[in-house]
Formats: sequence, structure tokens, C-alpha cells
Amino acid sequence: MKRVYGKPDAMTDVPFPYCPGCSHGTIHRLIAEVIDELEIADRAIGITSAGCSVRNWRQFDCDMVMALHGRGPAVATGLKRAQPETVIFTYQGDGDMAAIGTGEIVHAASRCERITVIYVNNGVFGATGGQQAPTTLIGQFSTSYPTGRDPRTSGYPLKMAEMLARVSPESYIARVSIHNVKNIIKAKKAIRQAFLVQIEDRGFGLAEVLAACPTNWRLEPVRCMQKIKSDVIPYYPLGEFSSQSLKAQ
Amino acid sequence: MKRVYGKPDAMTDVPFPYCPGCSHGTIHRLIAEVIDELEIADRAIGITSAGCSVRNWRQFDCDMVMALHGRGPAVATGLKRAQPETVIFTYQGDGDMAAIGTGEIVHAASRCERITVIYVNNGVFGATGGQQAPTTLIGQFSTSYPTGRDPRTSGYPLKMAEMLARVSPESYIARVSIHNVKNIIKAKKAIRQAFLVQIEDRGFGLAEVLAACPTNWRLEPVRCMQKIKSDVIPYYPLGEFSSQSLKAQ
Amino acid sequence: MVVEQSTYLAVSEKNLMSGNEAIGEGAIRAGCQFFFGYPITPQNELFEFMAQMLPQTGGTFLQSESELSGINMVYGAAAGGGRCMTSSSGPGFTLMGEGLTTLATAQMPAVVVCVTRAGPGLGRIASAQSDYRLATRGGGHGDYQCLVLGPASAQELYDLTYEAFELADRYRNPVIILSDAILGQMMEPVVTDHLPRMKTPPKEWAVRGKGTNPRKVIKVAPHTDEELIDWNRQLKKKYQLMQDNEQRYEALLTRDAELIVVAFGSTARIVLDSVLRARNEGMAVGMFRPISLFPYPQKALEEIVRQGTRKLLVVEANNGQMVQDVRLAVCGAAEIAHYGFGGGHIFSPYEIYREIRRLGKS
Amino acid sequence: MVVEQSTYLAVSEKNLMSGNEAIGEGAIRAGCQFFFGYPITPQNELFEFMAQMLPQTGGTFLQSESELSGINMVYGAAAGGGRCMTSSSGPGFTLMGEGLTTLATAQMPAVVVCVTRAGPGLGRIASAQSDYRLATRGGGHGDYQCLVLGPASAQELYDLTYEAFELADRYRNPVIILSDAILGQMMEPVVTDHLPRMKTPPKEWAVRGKGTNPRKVIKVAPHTDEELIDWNRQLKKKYQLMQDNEQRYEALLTRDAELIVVAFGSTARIVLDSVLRARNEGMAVGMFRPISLFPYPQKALEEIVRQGTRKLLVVEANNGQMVQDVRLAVCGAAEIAHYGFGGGHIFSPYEIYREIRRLGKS
Amino acid sequence: MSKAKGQIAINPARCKGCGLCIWVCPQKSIKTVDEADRRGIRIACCAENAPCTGCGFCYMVCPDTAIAVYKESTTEEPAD
Amino acid sequence: MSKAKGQIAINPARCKGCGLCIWVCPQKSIKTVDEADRRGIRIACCAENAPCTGCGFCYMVCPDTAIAVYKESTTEEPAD
Amino acid sequence: MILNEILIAGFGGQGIMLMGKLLAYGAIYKGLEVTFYPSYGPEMRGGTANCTVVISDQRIGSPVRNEFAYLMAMNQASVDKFSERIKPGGVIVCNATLVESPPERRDVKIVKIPANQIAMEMENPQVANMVAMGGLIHELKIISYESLTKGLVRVLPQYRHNLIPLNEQAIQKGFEALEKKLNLEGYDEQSKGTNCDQPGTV
Amino acid sequence: MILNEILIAGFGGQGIMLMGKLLAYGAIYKGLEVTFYPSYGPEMRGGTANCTVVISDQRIGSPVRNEFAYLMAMNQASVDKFSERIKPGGVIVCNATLVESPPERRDVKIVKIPANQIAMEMENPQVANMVAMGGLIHELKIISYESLTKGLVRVLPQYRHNLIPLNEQAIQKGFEALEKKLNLEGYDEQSKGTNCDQPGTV
Ligand SMILES: Cc1ncc(C[n+]2csc(CCOP(=O)(O)OP(=O)(O)O)c2C)c(N)n1
Ligand SMILES: Cc1ncc(C[n+]2csc(CCOP(=O)(O)OP(=O)(O)O)c2C)c(N)n1
Ligand code: SF4
Ligand code: SF4
Ligand code: SF4
Ligand code: SF4
Ligand code: SF4
Ligand code: SF4
Ligand SMILES: [Mg+2]
Ligand SMILES: [Mg+2]
Repeated sequence: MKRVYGKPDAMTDVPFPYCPGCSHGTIHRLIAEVIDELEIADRAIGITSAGCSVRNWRQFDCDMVMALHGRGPAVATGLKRAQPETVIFTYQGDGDMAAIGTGEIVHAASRCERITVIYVNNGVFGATGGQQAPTTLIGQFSTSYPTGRDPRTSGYPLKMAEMLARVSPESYIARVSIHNVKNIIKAKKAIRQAFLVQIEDRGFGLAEVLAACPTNWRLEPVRCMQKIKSDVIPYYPLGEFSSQSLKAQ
Repeated sequence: MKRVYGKPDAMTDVPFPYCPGCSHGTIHRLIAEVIDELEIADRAIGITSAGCSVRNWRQFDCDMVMALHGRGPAVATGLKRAQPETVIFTYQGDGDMAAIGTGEIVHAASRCERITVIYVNNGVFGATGGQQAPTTLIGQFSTSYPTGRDPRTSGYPLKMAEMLARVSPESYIARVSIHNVKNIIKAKKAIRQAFLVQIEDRGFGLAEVLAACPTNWRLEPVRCMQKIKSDVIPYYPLGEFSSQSLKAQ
Repeated sequence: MVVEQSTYLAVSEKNLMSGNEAIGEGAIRAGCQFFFGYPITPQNELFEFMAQMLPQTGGTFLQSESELSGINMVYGAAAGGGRCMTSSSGPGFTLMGEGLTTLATAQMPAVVVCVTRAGPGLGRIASAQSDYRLATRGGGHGDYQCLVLGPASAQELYDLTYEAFELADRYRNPVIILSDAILGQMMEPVVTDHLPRMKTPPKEWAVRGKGTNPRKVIKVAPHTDEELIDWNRQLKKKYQLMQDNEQRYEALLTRDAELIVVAFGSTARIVLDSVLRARNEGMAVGMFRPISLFPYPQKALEEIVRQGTRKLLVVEANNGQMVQDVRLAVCGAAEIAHYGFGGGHIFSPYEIYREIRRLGKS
Repeated sequence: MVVEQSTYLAVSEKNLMSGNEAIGEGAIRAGCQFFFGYPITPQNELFEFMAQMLPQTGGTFLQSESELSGINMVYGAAAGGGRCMTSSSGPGFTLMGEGLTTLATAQMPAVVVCVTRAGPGLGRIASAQSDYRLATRGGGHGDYQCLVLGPASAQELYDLTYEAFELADRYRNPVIILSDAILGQMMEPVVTDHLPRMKTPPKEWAVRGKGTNPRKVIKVAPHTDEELIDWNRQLKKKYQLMQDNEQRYEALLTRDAELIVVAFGSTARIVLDSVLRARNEGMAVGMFRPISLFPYPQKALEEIVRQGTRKLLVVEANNGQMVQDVRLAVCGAAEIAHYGFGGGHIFSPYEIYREIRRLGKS
Repeated sequence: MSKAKGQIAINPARCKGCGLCIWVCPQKSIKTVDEADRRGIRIACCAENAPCTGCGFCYMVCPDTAIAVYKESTTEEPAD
Repeated sequence: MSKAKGQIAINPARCKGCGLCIWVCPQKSIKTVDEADRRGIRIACCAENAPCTGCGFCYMVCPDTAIAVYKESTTEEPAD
Repeated sequence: MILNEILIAGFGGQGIMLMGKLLAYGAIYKGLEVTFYPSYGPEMRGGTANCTVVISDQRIGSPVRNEFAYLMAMNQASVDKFSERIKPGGVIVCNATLVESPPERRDVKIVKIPANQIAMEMENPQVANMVAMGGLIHELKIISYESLTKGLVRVLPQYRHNLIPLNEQAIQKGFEALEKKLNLEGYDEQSKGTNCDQPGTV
Repeated sequence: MILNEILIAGFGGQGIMLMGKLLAYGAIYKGLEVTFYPSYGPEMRGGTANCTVVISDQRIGSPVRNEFAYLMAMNQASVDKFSERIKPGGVIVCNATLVESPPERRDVKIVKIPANQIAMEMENPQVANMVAMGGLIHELKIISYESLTKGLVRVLPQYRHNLIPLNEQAIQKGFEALEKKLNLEGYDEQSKGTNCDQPGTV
């Protein structure tokens, strides 16, 4: 028998530290597969960020740099300018990128910085115990708003992909999900494109991945996948929001 | 003879400290006129920001609070939550709001905070001597990019009104200009709407005003007005980008 | 952890409270009506306590998009006359430097809590005291100063947080509560009813719209160079007043002590055990616990040392940040040693006892 | 001000340079290839010099969207092995606290310039020295330390900026150049050719993609609590090494001085005139000028004072931030007075002379 | 409208001589004075024999609110 | 495709028993073990007599990359 | 003077923190000083959990301890990890249902209580922790059944207050199990002692 | 020893800063120490401008001064604002074209040079500042025409280097105007002196 699926090479042997069913693991694997397929492990550099994935420098078998909360795109910018031959990706949660790091990501996008951003939208601050993220759905429970998100008090869920696409003319920006096999395959394609647009020097790449946090959603993993489909995607439509430069090619 | 036009009451007698032909003055006057017409001088509070207008607390005859660079919307949020009966407006340049203050404005907009933002887009950091703003046009000279803005190095001019409208469902967001009488009248209407949407508790209000900085553009005031028409508006189209809640009424 | 209900506020007996909750209770008791903050471990219990309680008490809780924004919201609410608070830990506390210099400049009262974790950088969530320097000296630019209180028990966290609001209003200045992860997580009985329930006092300087009065302006920069110099002179006077009036400390068994251990916050708790053990063994050891960290209780320490102390052992869960203050207070009058580590080391009473013995002998 | 062309880099004679330009020249001479920064007065001439020069020398200039972002870009470029720099003044320098603790934790070399203006808060653009404390002690959380140099002339700004890059690489640590608005605006002749044109040295720890080597990780937090404690211990050792090796100062007429005026940066320039005048009048006055502000030149000051100085007069354009360091150095061995004001007061040589005379008499 | 009789007053302490009112006046009834003032500025003033209609355009564009416009017995609103 | 013969191997050190593979397997050929391990987790394992086709779905959804899929003499790509 | 340092350990889900807080309230109602310090394992969620309760009639120094007079071990892992931390003369109370190999020390008193089993017999497996608490206060002696149960209303959320009688019953069952000297074995008379008086305690 | 504090003042657009820098280069080429310190008025743009040049043969302390040995006043406002700051025995060089009422002090030397007028005569009004410079170095004495003009190539931008001969000529014209003792009046012999030696100078 031949192994047809298995751990990608760009992933280390260290098991993931995440809760059972946590989407971070799936997304990590997709990134590693793309790094393998594009054969860029030797020149890829990942930027970690604060969040449950803060120590994912242990997961990727490539050079890694840790950034402080929200600053990934700035660190990536400095590094890419210093080492233009490398392939830089940031890995950021929705707290990291859509809350404290708003300035950094908006400007990296508008500079069309040649970096790749993997943006994990799980609708919650996972690492700090389930507080409301900018992406938390209306009515959704969190430890900061125990009665559920009320737009009157704390506003509307932020659609980062749409917003960033609006300011980043040379870019590939897409929203994907990992709630079933079909979408996982699509998600990988989007991640691949988000890398390619950098590698081919065509622009800024960002894949927003709708993800689950079973622990803070207080749901079984399988129920989480169903919830992504039933509740999350209707608010956060999947698709490509910017692929100007790709079409131009 | 009867005075038909003259200094509005909500303006103090202190002459403006701006360069000849600087649009800040025009915009100040429009705000003061709107405050007069809405009869809110007694409950309006202005938030000043860093920039050439940093000391415009001297110009408005209402309570004023100085904010640090870019933080106007956060200060306004805190103040509005503490004093919900007041009418709060921030006055921010494009360096202030679109550069260092990106996080604050994006989140104030997405919270649909009941505040009014007067956003002065003059395409330049005026106060610090003409460096590139996030809004500087492609090819435009600045002291930070003396050979002109190259999107490859420093990205594309940021369209804040469009971007913010994307994340602010309950809001009035418009872009106006003051390059001639017709547009000045329109600008005043937009400023008025941006106040009204707050006063009537319908949402967040923002008027982006295309403005001139004769000194750093190194152009005569009249030439500046022509340049707004010929160069600036084609990139920054005028209009309303969000008035959902207004239409709903 | 979500506090499921407000039992605390109702009962008049001792309540078991975590240090983080005690801060929240003290704040609400003092009439705090506004909390703006951003999650960070190990202060989340406080954050979530306020999230739960403020809406119940008619106050406002708002999760800001960052600490930078949060403290500026605090500034806005303070300008509006509200009693308000924010809280964080190391990395977030660092981001409040701008806000602190703003609040201090504009002379706006506010309470800022730092539940210290191990640094530097992202660090880890283990308890540490390495933000002492940042709280007492650092953060923002220019000549400004925050009052800094360093409680050491849940009761003290409650009492001093309450008092912090009073001090903030009295001096029109930000007050920092410097706590740490041990104090934050630890639970202890707290009595609450000895302090009257406060409402925000009237503040004639607050902006609410001018109404029919002359307008008010809250400034972070004056109009002329001369004004700014004068402004700084005023601030300096105020800080001197704080130094004259707000030095707080606890001295234990110091009268005849040849060696005094100086420690604050959770470390002082551990030191207490070590000191008592050494005393039990006949060593002439005492403990000095600064409660106000700015102003540092210089006068008391100096006087105590004058009574014949030969040595001071400064114990802190950091690389020696408080040593400078001790040195400045005693200025050569006693030998000063430091024991401590940055990065989240948790002392055992025994190791400090060992250090006391070692020093006592030499 | 825009520097219109690069005459400086070509000529081997004395050039008239503003202090801000001298920093830029020194940086480029040292092989600085990356500048990330955000405009702020009174450092804009440096910012604009780099904007002009770096593209001409094959380097990268990028205006960041904020200082917070700028210093994190510096961190990224430093991680990539580049010699890099950022600069600001008070309000922006405050926003770099997070970046500084990051750089220090990750042990990344970088040069950070603060051209101080009057604070606190938004303050004004008048010259001041009130970011002394922020540079030497503050900014970020946790136990970390930057090297801080305080030049006092255009030549020294040039020389020390150049050296700062060397020091940053040697210690793998951020180095702060603490300048001020007077030094920044003032022009003086500067010789440049005595320092060889440097290239970025090879840095085996930099990340460039692993290639065929084992991968590298640049961290701001280690994996375990123990590692973080150990990490802090290593950092402490390094800071001790700095303290042992990098104390710099200038002493003038101190040998027989009964009164020594201690001052740094632009204030030391003014003090020089006052001291010479007093000397001319027969007073036994000297001047001590710390050049390294961290480490503070304690050893030298202590020794000098031991030679019989009765009094020290600390003159600074702030409310007395350096006094603590002087006190810590001499520890009771001499009386210490402070003269200075926060908020942008510019001393005249005469007023300091007057102060010297007053003290000399008492 | 062109028959209405208007008049403007320019506040010399506020006018900075930017020239926008001159540019915008449909009646060409504003010009600059000949002599610079203490600030080195040649401010705006009424041109002789040029009929002001009181249209308010100059007021509208003046960045320094240096102009007041008067009109003979009319309460008309500005052109819209 | 359903006739192809496949086989999976589950890494017990990586599996966290989240159940996603069980949910997704079209052949119902995965189940949980009866006993919790030292971590208190009941990990996934192959169900008896259930024909694995080697489709890879389980690998795809596994958040912990705990599954490797083997197939008899085929190099087919995953369903797309 | 009284000074008891108690470590309660088990895995997440066993209600370890609740036990600690209840004990702390027991001390409060006895008029004693008390501190409670929680500690979670390095695992993200679930995993191990333990808490330290210090009870004294005098002001309490450190809430964090390295050595303890009492260990309440709710599972085997807790025994393996912590039994060496108990001072000579101290007491280890084991949840006999889940602890197969009790510690082999002979200088401490080892008490076994089949907490889960008793709870199961009560047809309420989730009160095993309360059964164990009954056993623990039996050994502790300074906390009475009354003062302990008085705390239930404070530590249980409102919506569980209907379960207070059940919890009381479980505590009583646990207490009685030891009172009847049932399940007592491997107890070395010589090292008996409830309050240990080692160097380092005051 | 040599110590000269020179204040050059006028309004923006008169080339005040250029004058100061040129003077500084003159000092450099003379092998002297020099500092140049610019100062702009509080107005946003335009408005007044002045700069301080300190020249010495020894290390220079403060680049900022309150009192000066020389004032080069390019307009009336400068005379009004600064003439009191000139030390007794000092020199005030006035741009006579724009200074209508020269200072009334009798303890300083007052020199008038119609700089704009001479420039106008040269049909290059913009070189008035260079004419004034010629006058200034005539009074200063320590900076020669040669060392001053050597600096032109350093202070003028490349695209203006073609104007160097014109500038040299203007400087010369200014120098000669005073050399020929033209336009010299109101000068009190008793207070004559180029280097003042007041308390506070070294
Ligand atoms: C300046 C600063 N503030 C706060 C924190 C605490 N913190 C760490 S991760 C995080 C947010 C985590 O949420 P997200 O980015 O969505 O990641 P997730 O855990 O959900 O994957 C926060 C607030 C921090 N590390 N630094
Ligand atoms: C933290 C901080 N960084 C930088 C500055 C310096 N600064 C003052 S205003 C300004 C930008 C001004 O540009 P803009 O907001 O567009 O206002 P304008 O002057 O053009 O009206 C800057 C960078 C500051 N005050 N604070
Ligand atoms: S808390 Fe949520 S995001 Fe974090 S590891 Fe657990 S499931 Fe994943
Ligand atoms: S610099 Fe520009 S924006 Fe500033 S006052 Fe002058 S014209 Fe206006
Ligand atoms: S528009 Fe106003 S400021 Fe400009 S010239 Fe006319 S009156 Fe003067
Ligand atoms: S009111 Fe109209 S017509 Fe009269 S001066 Fe002004 S622009 Fe001209
Ligand atoms: S490979 Fe396909 S059939 Fe085989 S176990 Fe996995 S999901 Fe089931
Ligand atoms: S999906 Fe992976 S982790 Fe989850 S049960 Fe299956 S093999 Fe285990
Ligand atoms: Mg998240
Ligand atoms: Mg602008």
C-alpha cells in the first residue's frame, strides 16, 4: 500500500497544543501542504502572533519569527524588505488582526506588501478565554458580553476580507472555510493563491479562514462544523474579494 | 443693509492660525455654521487632534477636549458613553485618522458609535512639513518621498470613506469637497447630516472633506482649488457611501 | 472565569474573593461606572467581572479594540466626569504609556490596573513583579507621574482600589494599582461593607457641553511655550504634594531588626513567612513593605534604618527594579542586597529564609 | 527641511551639519540600510534625510503608519539581519515601548533615536530633556534594558550613532540615541572620514529562510516558564556586562572642584559656558557630562566625587529625572542640588552661572 | 439676482490675502490692496465701481471667515 | 472509487478524539476506542469490517493530522 | 496556633476548585484566616488541576506553598505527583476509587476514602468531590461539618442551590465513612498528627 | 581668544538661514569653531526668521544665546526686537534700505548698509542678503572675503552654482561699501570694538 495522505514535510513532529477539534490544526496542515507543494520550505518564514497559535513556531519546519499581538504585518513588512527573496507569511487570529492589529493590516494591505496573511476567523478571543472578537456574531455569547453581542453596545462583526479588499488594489483576498472536505480543499487553494501572489510578486495575499473554537463556542467539534455552515457563512460569505492582479495575468 | 453672511456664533473671534488659503479654515466655518443651525453649541463637544488644526479648541465656542494623535475616536467614544446627551465631533486630518489612528476609526465606525467625524483629507501631513499621508496621490511629491508616491514602495492612496462605509452598517458617510461654492454648500449639507445621524441616534457620522494644503502642495490657493477638481476628485469620488439608516427612516 | 452572579454585592459578611475580583468590587463600591479594556491573562477575571457587573449597576463596560484605544476611552470618559478604570498586564500596560502621559497632562483622574505577568516581550503568564519600574517611572514621555499602589492581599486590593478612585479625584491624576498574577488568582476573605458605597463626585471641570456657562477646554498641550513650562511647574508641585502626603507602608518587627527584608505585593506575603521563621530562630529580622510605590515610603524606611539596621535585603520577583528606590531612601546608611529573578520565578518561603540566614551571618 | 543633495557623503573636509543630519550621516556610514519611521517634529530633518539618502545608497526607507508599526518593522528587518533604525520624539517614542521590549527580548540589534521635545502629553516642539527617564528606565514592561547614549554635539551625534550600530550588534540589543531639539536643529562642522564606511556584518542568527540548514526561530517568549527565567538571567548578565564596559563620560576641570555641575546633551553645552565663567572668576567648579546614560557612568562620578567635591549641581531641561542616577552614583558622598524645569525652558549660561554662584556660596 | 445690491466688509485682522474671494467673485468686485501690511500680506478689499450683488460666494470660499456680506433689505438664502 | 481499497493509520499521540473523522467518513469505517487513554481521551480507530476506500476525507478534516491514508496501487488525487 | 496547608488535586472536571473554595468558606465560618490558590496544568483545556488552601488563626503569608500538611488526592496522577510534597507527620487523603497504588511513605498518615464509589452508591456520581470533602474535614478536624456546609450556598451557583441537601448528604457520607473507621489501612500510628509542626511553619 | 556671537535676523524669504550657514562655512575655512542655530517665528509659515552663529577659536558651549556681540538686522522688525540684546561694545549692522529707524543705543557701533538698494543697483534684488554679508564680515573682521565665498559652493544647491560669481560680486560690493566708509553715521568712537569682552564670555 502506498501512503496517499499524511503529515506534510513542512510540519514538525510536535503534536498540536490545541483543544480537540480546534480548527487551528487543520489550517496549520493546509499551510504546510502548500509550503511542500510550492517547495518553499527553504525560504519561507512564518510570523507567529499572540493567540492560541502563539507557539506555532514549533509546528512549522521553516524559519519563524514571533511577533507581538497584532504586529505581524509590520514585522513581516520589515523582514520582507530586508529579505526580499524569502516568502513571508503571518498567521493571525481575529483578535490579533481585526482588533489590536487593525492599523498594521490595513496599511500592509494598502501597500500591497508582498506578504501572505493567514487570517483565522473563529469569532472569539480563544487564548484569553472566550471574550468577544471583532468578528463575533450578533447575539453570540462571549465572556465579555455574557448576554450576547449587541451591536448597539459593541458594534457589528467586522468583515475584514471585504474591508481589506477595498483598499488593496494589487492583492488576492479570499474567504474560505474548513467545515467540510469540499471547503477544506477550496481553503487550501486559496491559501496557495495567497502564497502565489507573493511569490510571483503580484501583490498582497490574504486568506481568511472561517474556523471553529469548540471550547469557547461550548460546542462539540462536529456541531461547530455545522454551526459554521448554518450561522457563520451566512454572515461571512465565502469567495474571492480581490484578485484583480490575478485576473490581469 | 442687513448682514446676510458673516462669522457664525459657534466660532470664537480668534483668527485662524493657518496658512493663506488653507482649507482648514473653510471647514471650521462650515462646522460652526452647522452647530449654529442645529442649535447645539450648548451641548457640542469637539475633540481636537494633532495636525495643523491641533489648537482649534481656540476656534470653536463650545466645550473642547484635546486628543493625542489618532486617538480622537477613542476619546470621543469614552466621552459619549459618559455623556450620552452631548453631541461629540472629532476633527481629524488624514495623517491623524488614516495613518496612526486607523484602528480607532475602524472600530468606532464598526461600533456605529454615535459620534461625528470631520475628516480632512488634504493628501499630506501638513503640520510636520509635508510628508506623505496615506491619502497622497500616486506620483505626488512629499518630503518623505521626494520623487513622488510610488505604490510599489509605499502603497496606494487610502479611500477611507469607502473603507469605513464597508464596516459601518448604521452610519452616514460621505465625501465632499470645498473647491468651489457649489461644493462648499454640499459639504455643509454633508457635515450637517453627519451631525444629524448622531443627534437622532441613528448611527455614526463621517464627512470626508477633500481639502487643500497650499503650503505643502507648493501651489497658490486658487491653483489648489483647481487641482482638487482636476486631480483629487478623479481618485476620490464625491458622494455618499453609507446612508442606510437615513434611507430607512 | 465568568462570575455567575452578584452575590458579593449583597452580603455583609466575609466573602471569598480572588484578588482580581476584589479590585472589581472595590471599583464598583467606589462608584466606578466606566470600564474600557482589552483581554489579557492574568487580568481576565477582573475584565470579566466588570463585564458582568457594570451593566447590572447601570455602568458601561466596553471592550476596546486595543489597550491603546482603551486608555484613550478612559481619558474621554474621565473628561466627561465619570469614575473610570482600565486594566491590563505587561504587554498591554506598555501600550498605555501614551494614555498615562495624556491623563497626567490633562489632569484627568482614572484608575489603571496592572496585573503583572512575566516579561519582557510577550513573556508568559506566570506571576512576576517586573512592571514595577514601568509603573513607577516609565510608560510615557515628559515629566509626569502616576500614583502607584501595591496591595498585597485581596482585602487590600479591595480597599486600595476603592481609595484609588478617591485619590485620583483628589489629585486629578491617574492612579495605578500594581498587582500581580499570584494576587490576582488567589482567593481570600474580604469584608466590603466598611466602605460606603460611593457615587461619582461632582466635577466642575468636566466637559458636558457648555450649556449656558463659559466653555471648558481639556488640554494635553497649552497654547504657548511659557504656559507649558508653567504647567510643568504646577505638575511638579502636585507630585511633591503626593510625595509629602501619600507615602504608605507596613513595618513588621523592624524596631530591633539588624536585617530588614523589603518586599511589596505578593512577594511580601512569602517574605512574611520567611521572616517569621527566622525570628522564631532568634534572628533580628524585620520586614518593610512599601504599599505606595510612588511615592515610595522613603521617610519611613530612612527612619527605620536609622534605628540601627545594618542590612537591607530587597526581595522582588524581578531583576532588582525596586533596589534603586531603597537605595535612594537609605542612601548609604545600610548595606543593600537583592534577591530575585525576572521571568516568573515563584519564591518559596524557605529560599528567602535561606537568603536571610546567609546575609545574617555575613 | 529637505536635504537637496548628498554633498556630505563625498567630501572629506568639515561639513556643516545639523544634529539631525549628523545622526543620519553616522547611520549611513555605519551601514544602516533600513529606516522605518513616522514624522514628528523636531526629528523630521533626520526622517527626511533618510528618505532622501537611503534610496540613493541602495537602502530602504519606509514611512510606517505609526511609530508602533515602525518599530515593529525595525524588529522584522533586524530579524532579517539588516542594520536598521527608527527615530521619533516624545509622543512617538512612548509608542515604541512595546517594540523596545520586543527587540530587547528577542535580542535584536537596532538603533532608536529620540529627539526630545517638551512634554508631557502632546506637549510642544520646544527642546527639552524630559525623556531621560523613559529612555533609561521606561517604555516597556519586564526586565529589559536598552543602551542609551546622550551626545552633545553634531560631531558626537555622528560618531555615537555610528558606534551605536556597532554596540547594537555586539550586544544584540537596541541602542537609544537620546538627542533633543536644540541638538537636532543646531548646525556644526562635522568630520566624517575618520570612520570607515561599514557594511552590515554577517549575522549567523538572522532568519533568511532555512535553506539547507536547520531552521531558526526568533522568539519573544520561550516555551516554558523555566526557560523564561533562565532567559531573564542571561539578559541580566548581558546588562551587567554593559554596565561594566560601556560607561562613558566627560569630566572637565573636576580635579580640584568643590562644586561639580552634572549635565548631559544640549544642556551640557550651556553649562560649559557657565562653568568656564565661574572658573574665570576663581570658583572651584567643574563639569561632569555623562555620555552613556545607560549605563550611567557611576564609577567615574563616584571616584571624582571622592576626590573632595562637596556639592553636585544637576542641571537638566526637565523636572529632575537624572538626579536619581547621580544620587545612586555618589550615594550620600556629596550634597546634590537640582536646577531645571520641565516643559521646554531653554537655559541661559548666565542663569546657570548664577545658580553655581549661589550654591558655591552656601 | 444681479440687480440686488450688496456690500462686503473684509476684516483686515483675519484676511490673509489668499485670493480665493477675488477668484470666485462673479462681479469681479474684489481686488488686493496695493501695500502689504505689517505681516507682509496684501489683503483683499473692494474693487472700485464694481457692483457687488451680495451673492455671498466670497464669504463661502474665504478660508478665514474674513468677509461679512450685507444686502439691501433682503433675507434671501444663499444660492443652492 | 468505492471499490478502491484503502487503509488508515491513526497516530495515538496526535489524535484527540474530536470525532470529526468519524463524522466525515462516508464508509463509517472509523469509531472511537472504548477506553480513555492517560490523557482521558478516547481516540479514534478503525471500525471492524468497514470498507475504507482511501478517500482521504478523514485526513482532510482531522485537525491534528493524526491520520495517514494508504491505498492499494493508486496515485489518485483527492476528490476535488 | 493553627496552620494548615492543604493541597487538593485531581483532573479538570472533578470539581477541584469548588472543593477548595468550599473548604475556604468552612474556614471563614470557623472564624479562621484562609487563602485559596488555584493552579491549572499547562494543558490548554481539561488536564490536571489543583488548588492550595492555607488555613490559620493568624495572618497568612504566602498563599503559594511547596510543602503541605494535607493532600487530598482525587486521582492517581495527584498521588504520583504530589505525595512527596507532604511534610512528615502530614496526611494524605486518597480517593480510593481512582487511586490504585497509594503512596508508600510511612511518615505520613494515609487515609483512603472511596469517594466515587460512595457517590455512585448515592446514585449521584457527580458528588464524589463532596464525599471526599467529608473525608478531608474528618481528618482536618478544625473545620466542622456545619461550617463547611454553610459555605455551599456561597460556592454553588444559584441554579444549583436545589442540590444543596444532596451535597450536604454527600459530605456527611464521606465524613461518616472515616468516622466509622471504614477503609482505614496502612496507617502508621507513630507519625499520626493533624497539625504538623515542621521548621518553616509558624 | 576669539568669541563672536552673531545674530542674523529678518523675515522669511530674505535668505537669513543661508546667510548664517555661509558665515559658518566662512569660520570653518578660517579654521575656527562654529555653531549655527536657526529659529523661526511662531507663525506657521513665512513670518520672521533669525539665526545665531557663534564663532570661536575654542570649543563652543551653548549654540543658543541671549546676548550677542553682533546683530545683522535685515529689516526694521529685527532692529526693534533684538537691538537691546546686543552687548555694550557690540555692533549692529542694519540693512539701511529696510531699516528706517536705526537703534538709539550709543554704547554699540551702528553700521548701515543699504543692502537691498545695492542689490537693486546690481539688478539682482535677491542678492541683498549677500551684500549684507559683505558688510557683516567687514565689521566682523575675523572672516575673510575668501573664506566666506569659499562656502558658497557648500550652501547653494547645485542648480544655483552658476550664480556663485554673482553672489561673490554682491559680497564684495557689500564689503566695499563699508570699506569706503560710505553710509557710516551715528557711530560713537568711544564704544568702538569688534570683539567685546563682557562678563560671561571667555
Ligand atoms: C498587547 C497585548 N494585549 C493582549 C494580549 C493578550 N492576548 C493574547 S492572544 C489574544 C487574542 C487572541 O484571540 P485571537 O487573535 O482571535 O486568537 P485565537 O486565540 O482565537 O486563535 C489576546 C487578547 C497580548 N498578548 N498582548
Ligand atoms: C504619536 C505622534 N506621532 C507623531 C506626531 C507628529 N504629528 C503631529 S500632526 C501629524 C500629522 C499631521 O497630518 P494630518 O493629520 O494630515 O493633519 P494636517 O496637518 O495635514 O491638517 C504628525 C505626524 C504626534 N504628534 N504624535
Ligand atoms: S481555545 Fe479555541 S482556538 Fe484556542 S485551542 Fe481551544 S479550541 Fe482552539
Ligand atoms: S501647512 Fe497646509 S494644512 Fe497646515 S496650515 Fe498650512 S496650508 Fe493648512
Ligand atoms: S478669501 Fe478671505 S482671506 Fe482670502 S483674500 Fe479673500 S478675504 Fe482675504
Ligand atoms: S458677495 Fe458676491 S458679488 Fe459681492 S463681493 Fe462677494 S462674491 Fe462678489
Ligand atoms: S480514507 Fe475515507 S473511507 Fe477511509 S477511513 Fe478515511 S474517510 Fe473513511
Ligand atoms: S479527526 Fe483526528 S483528532 Fe479527531 S478523532 Fe479523528 S483522528 Fe482523532
Ligand atoms: Mg480568534
Ligand atoms: Mg493632512
